[in-house]
Amino acid sequence: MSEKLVRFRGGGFRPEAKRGAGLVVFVVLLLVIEWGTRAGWISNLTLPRPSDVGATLAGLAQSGMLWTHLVPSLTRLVVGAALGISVGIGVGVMIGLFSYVRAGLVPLVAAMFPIPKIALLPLFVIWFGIDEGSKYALIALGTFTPTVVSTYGAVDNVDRGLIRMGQSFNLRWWSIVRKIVLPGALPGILSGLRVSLAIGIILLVAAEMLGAEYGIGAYILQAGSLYDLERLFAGVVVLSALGVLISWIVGQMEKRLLVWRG
Amino acid sequence: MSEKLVRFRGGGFRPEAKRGAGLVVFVVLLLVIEWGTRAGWISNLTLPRPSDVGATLAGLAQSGMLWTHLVPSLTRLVVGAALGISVGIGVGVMIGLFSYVRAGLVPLVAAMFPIPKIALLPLFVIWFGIDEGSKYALIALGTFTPTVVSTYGAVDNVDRGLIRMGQSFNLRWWSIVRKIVLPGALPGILSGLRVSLAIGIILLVAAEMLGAEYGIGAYILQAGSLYDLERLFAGVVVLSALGVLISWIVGQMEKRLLVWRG
Amino acid sequence: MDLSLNKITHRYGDMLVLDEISLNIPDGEILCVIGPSGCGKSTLLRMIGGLERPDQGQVTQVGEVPQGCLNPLTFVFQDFALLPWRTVAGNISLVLEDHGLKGGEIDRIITDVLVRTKLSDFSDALPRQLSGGMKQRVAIARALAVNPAVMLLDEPLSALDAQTRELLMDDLVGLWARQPFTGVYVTHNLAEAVRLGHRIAVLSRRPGCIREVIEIDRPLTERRTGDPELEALQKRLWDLMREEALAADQELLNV
Amino acid sequence: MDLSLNKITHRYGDMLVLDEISLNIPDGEILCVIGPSGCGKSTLLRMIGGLERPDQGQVTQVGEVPQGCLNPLTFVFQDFALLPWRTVAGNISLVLEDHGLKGGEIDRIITDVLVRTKLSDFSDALPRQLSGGMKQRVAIARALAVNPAVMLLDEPLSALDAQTRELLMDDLVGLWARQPFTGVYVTHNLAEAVRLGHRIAVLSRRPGCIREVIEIDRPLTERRTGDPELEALQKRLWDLMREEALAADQELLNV
Amino acid sequence: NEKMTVGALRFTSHAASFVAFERGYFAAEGLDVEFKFFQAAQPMAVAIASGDADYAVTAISGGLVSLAEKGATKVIGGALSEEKGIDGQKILASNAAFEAGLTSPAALAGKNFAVTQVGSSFHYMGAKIAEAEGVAVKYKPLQKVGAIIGALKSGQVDAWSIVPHIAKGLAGAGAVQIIGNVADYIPNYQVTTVFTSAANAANERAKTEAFLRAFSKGADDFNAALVDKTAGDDGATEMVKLIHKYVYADRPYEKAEKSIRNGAMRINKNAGLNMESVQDQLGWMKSEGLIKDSITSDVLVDPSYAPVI
Ligand SMILES: Nc1ncnc2c1ncn2[C@@H]1O[C@H](COP(=O)(O)OP(=O)(O)OP(=O)(O)O)[C@@H](O)[C@H]1O
Ligand SMILES: Nc1ncnc2c1ncn2[C@@H]1O[C@H](COP(=O)(O)OP(=O)(O)OP(=O)(O)O)[C@@H](O)[C@H]1O
Ligand SMILES: [Mg+2]
Ligand SMILES: [Mg+2]
Repeated sequence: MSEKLVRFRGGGFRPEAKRGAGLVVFVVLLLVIEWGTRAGWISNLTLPRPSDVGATLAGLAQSGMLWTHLVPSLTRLVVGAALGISVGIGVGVMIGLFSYVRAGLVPLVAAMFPIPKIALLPLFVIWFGIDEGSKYALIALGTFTPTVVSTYGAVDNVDRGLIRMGQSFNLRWWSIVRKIVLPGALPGILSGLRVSLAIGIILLVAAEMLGAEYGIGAYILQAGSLYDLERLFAGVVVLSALGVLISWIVGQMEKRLLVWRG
Repeated sequence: MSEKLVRFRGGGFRPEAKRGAGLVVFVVLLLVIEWGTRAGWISNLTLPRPSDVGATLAGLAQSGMLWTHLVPSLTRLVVGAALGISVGIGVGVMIGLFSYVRAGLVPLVAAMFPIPKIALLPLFVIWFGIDEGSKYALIALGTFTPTVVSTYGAVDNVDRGLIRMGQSFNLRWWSIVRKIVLPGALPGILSGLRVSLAIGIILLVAAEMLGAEYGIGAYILQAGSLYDLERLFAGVVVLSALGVLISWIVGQMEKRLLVWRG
Repeated sequence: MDLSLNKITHRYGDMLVLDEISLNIPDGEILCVIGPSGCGKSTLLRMIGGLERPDQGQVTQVGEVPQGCLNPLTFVFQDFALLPWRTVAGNISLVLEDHGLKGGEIDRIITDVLVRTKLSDFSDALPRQLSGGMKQRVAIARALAVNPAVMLLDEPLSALDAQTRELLMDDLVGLWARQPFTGVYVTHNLAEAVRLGHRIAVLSRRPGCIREVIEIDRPLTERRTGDPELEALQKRLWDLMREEALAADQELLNV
Repeated sequence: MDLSLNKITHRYGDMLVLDEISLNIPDGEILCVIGPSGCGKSTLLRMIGGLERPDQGQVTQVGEVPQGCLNPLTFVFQDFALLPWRTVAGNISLVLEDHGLKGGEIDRIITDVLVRTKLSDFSDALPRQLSGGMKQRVAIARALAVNPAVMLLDEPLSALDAQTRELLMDDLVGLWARQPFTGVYVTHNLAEAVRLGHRIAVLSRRPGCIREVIEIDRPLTERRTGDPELEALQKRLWDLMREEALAADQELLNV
Repeated sequence: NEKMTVGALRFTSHAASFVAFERGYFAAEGLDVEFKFFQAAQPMAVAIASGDADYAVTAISGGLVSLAEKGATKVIGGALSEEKGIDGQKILASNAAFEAGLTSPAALAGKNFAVTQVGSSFHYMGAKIAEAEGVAVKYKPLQKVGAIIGALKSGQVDAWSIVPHIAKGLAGAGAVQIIGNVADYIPNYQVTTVFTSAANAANERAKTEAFLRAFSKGADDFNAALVDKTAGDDGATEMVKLIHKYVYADRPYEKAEKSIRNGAMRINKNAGLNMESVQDQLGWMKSEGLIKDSITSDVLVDPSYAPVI
């Protein structure tokens, strides 16, 4: 009688990001560009030599100019984002809880979403002054809208079953909000934070278009207008690193605050 | 014996956006601003008179300048976004399917996310010329990254149970991708589209910073540099309307393509 | 405290869901409610507990709420409804915090109900670490903590696997035997109904109305699986409902 | 075609899940596999069907695959695994499309299995319009469409409510009676096991190994709820498993 | 002492303020001046309107006029002027365009002319040159001077006009070609003006006059040292050193010196304002639809402070 092993046909469709592989790709990419720019088949107008970018970065760090640029940018990001995010969470929660707030504000926020914040820069200067005020405001506005949207989405996604449970035990309205709605919305709020902060970083450049002498954004803009590709890329690398760092910090917060998700 | 009706304690926590209420808020807001600017307690340096903005818009439409500005912008948006989104979906699906692609590209995309696209504008001008090329490229890049992220997220979220089912019926690999993975990822891809297109609109202004005579973004920038608030707001209203329109179109696509969700 | 339902009628939009339901729920007894899918059992239970308002008719509490009762009408839900971010003890403490009890009093109650539901060892576990059966035990402990006059159970066992269901049925019987509680127990499962119900109300298909209320005389603690009398009753119930269950199953939803 | 399992052993990481399981599944019979939660029943079934590779041991098909069989080892899943974007007919057609059948042939098969599962009226319905019981009927129709040599059913009824479960058990018995199929039926539910199994394999707690294989002589079609012999068997099985079920239930997950 | 903020670009053309500050003319008037530096002219106008700066010197742009129309700013005097015989702003062509035949402004037809923004002084110059030559050119707004230089170097745009120190620096490095002088097309062009907020102009007469006096003294010193060269070599060198503190500060003195000397254009005596040129610029903006037709020079200028030339 014929005997045959059962053929394996499962597995696959579960790609996993191998640790370190990303690094290898980065390094290879850099090496290729380095080679290309040295050998000449990548013109130095097209891309800067990675080693030169590295040298520029090192020079920036050594001369202390990195801090001179980084500190104002970070301050703007922190103040602006803190403002935008805290107000955004507040408004988002209100939209998630109250019909009238939702009815009034959701269309407003939806209409604000596709407004390019750079366009409003001149207006912001008049409103908040050319100094830090307008920069904070720009970053605050830029982080506000996505925070609102993600927050009220998160509140909407809180399991209504848990809320009904709270009501069935006669919990007070405020207890339900504090003990059920807010913790339940936290994961969604945190993952919205990631996006909001990334947008905050992107807006640094826009914020520093007007009247900023120092700041990573100003540094990049200056390099860009001078077509100084080494400095341009050095600045971009700093922002990119900042983005990765912030994403990591949010990841850590998630780990701490959301242990219960396992 | 005491008798007492059972007290109602349910309900609530389900705010619903009342149709039309948003409109009311808009109208009230506009009326208040109109009043303020007329009465003078809002300086004309702070906000334009809504009726003037309306008149500017009407003038734009009548003189045909609206089209002169809208057509190049729409072309840039359509070409750039089509490019960025189609490549983004392709790359996103690949990342969702193949370990090596994922390992290599995910960190790259993550590093690209917080790079402000305006910063790269000078570079793009060198690479793609000062004309339409650089504008397409900017919008393409700007829509590419969020599309990739949302697409591979959507592919990751396809119910693995359905894939195992396909394997258990000996479906071919390509059948599984085509008939299970792609339709399953479609809702996530479409909702990513919303965000990508909103970003595309926002980037119009950045794209039209360099060397664009016509375009809504150029119009807004010009208005900003002339400190002509009526025109600035008229332009912003056009972009905002464009955003709402695109969001509606995506909504219609969802309705059509995702009937099965009910 | 007894509960009395008087001609409860309800519609969702145009759809009549409950049609003039009158019922009496005497103190200390468990009333099981069975009926085909979508006949409005859960809706009815939510109305009894005040989570929904009937279009017509009312639910009345007859008699005094017993002393020390923090929440007269207390639900146990099918999906447990535990807060995933609170430990077992935290989930129980949640429902005690709003009653102005002293900290020591709260701890005492928690310890007591954990002992009664044999959960003492799990007081610091998070819901995600627990099997379904354990989660429902926690939900029952939480319900007991407020010392309810009436427990309202909506298919409390149907999210569990068959074996765990058996185990929990024994636990429920045990809890009732130690300290009889009034209960309304909604279920699809006829075996559960004949095992736990002093009376069984059979609802018809939508619009749900009462077809029959059956009394079972045998005390809860003396009922066993395989008991021929209960088996016969279960078979009778099944024969009563089979056609309707089939029809309910074959209905197209949201067409 | 028979299946033969030879010393199947498997670990996930450090955790031994299956320990030297040997079993024989003869043609035309249904083997029920029962055991406490987490003992590796689903893992074992996936290995039989080739969806997972055991660390040691092998699964062998003995004998020829019958004529006209498109997919010898065919699963029916607990969660139905229907594509929500395809109609009932589309879901069945899915598994026929890769076999180079002609269009007419595909339609013929679909019509046939829909008739056999009494689903003809629902051929254009989308899964979201169907109740759970109907969905599982569609999944069974889909499995029948490929004319399997062995059906592998992983708790096919446990996502359904008790009444629907009864109805579907009858349907399964009816299908088997019309055209006997070989089956491996994993379940938690002892009532299902004694109703549908020609033989019942009882697994121990993790690491799963075979504690006992019980044969039931009474033909499927003659088994009834309330049959004292089956009730006794069910009770015996429960006594055998009760302790382990309790222990499995109380285990803390991912600690 | 009265505190005030003066907006400035790090250009030689802003030297009058730097001189007045360094040589203590502001202090002598009882003014405690603090500089605020900008990257472009346009934000300065907005900063005056928002009260972030009190006085500034910049070209007449559409933005400035618009703000004046909203009652936020006023021009109170003139600064940089084109003057026949003194090296003024240059017309540039990119190397690529030059090789392709753009050797004089007459060949500008159909070329890309770089401007920072629509309505800027660059746009005005380009329009005037094109008008005089009877050709049509395309304007490419590139937002910033730096961006224009890059685009010109890489041949993305064909032509531009700019103050002499930048033009000569670029041409000297072989990056661009000089193909003409702006002064030949727009004689007596009032390039930059002194302006302040409308509130300052109306209510702070004493302070504003004090500022203008100090500013004019600085301008006189500057003209004497670098334009008319009546202060001798030492005076010129000293002036260059003073300016180098603010302009090209990141370059070594030797390199900066040439640029600073090259950039010397006359700053009007006593902040005199060439009304004719101002009228012409306003007229052009109206014809381009950049500003409202109703705007007259009274809206823009407060003529009570400085002599009208
Ligand atoms: N909030 C609601 N809005 C509209 N229809 C509802 C709502 N809740 C329930 N229904 C509908 O009312 C009917 C009765 O629902 P209910 O959940 O009470 O039935 P049930 O007997 O508990 O069903 P099951 O046995 O499936 O739990 C169903 O047809 C359901 O679709
Ligand atoms: N892919 C996997 N990776 C790691 N551990 C797994 C995996 N799949 C299952 N397990 C673990 O292996 C054990 C057996 O799982 P399996 O699903 O086979 O049990 P089961 O008997 O089907 O349980 P249940 O009765 O709950 O369905 C469980 O402890 C489970 O947590
Ligand atoms: Mg229900
Ligand atoms: Mg299983």
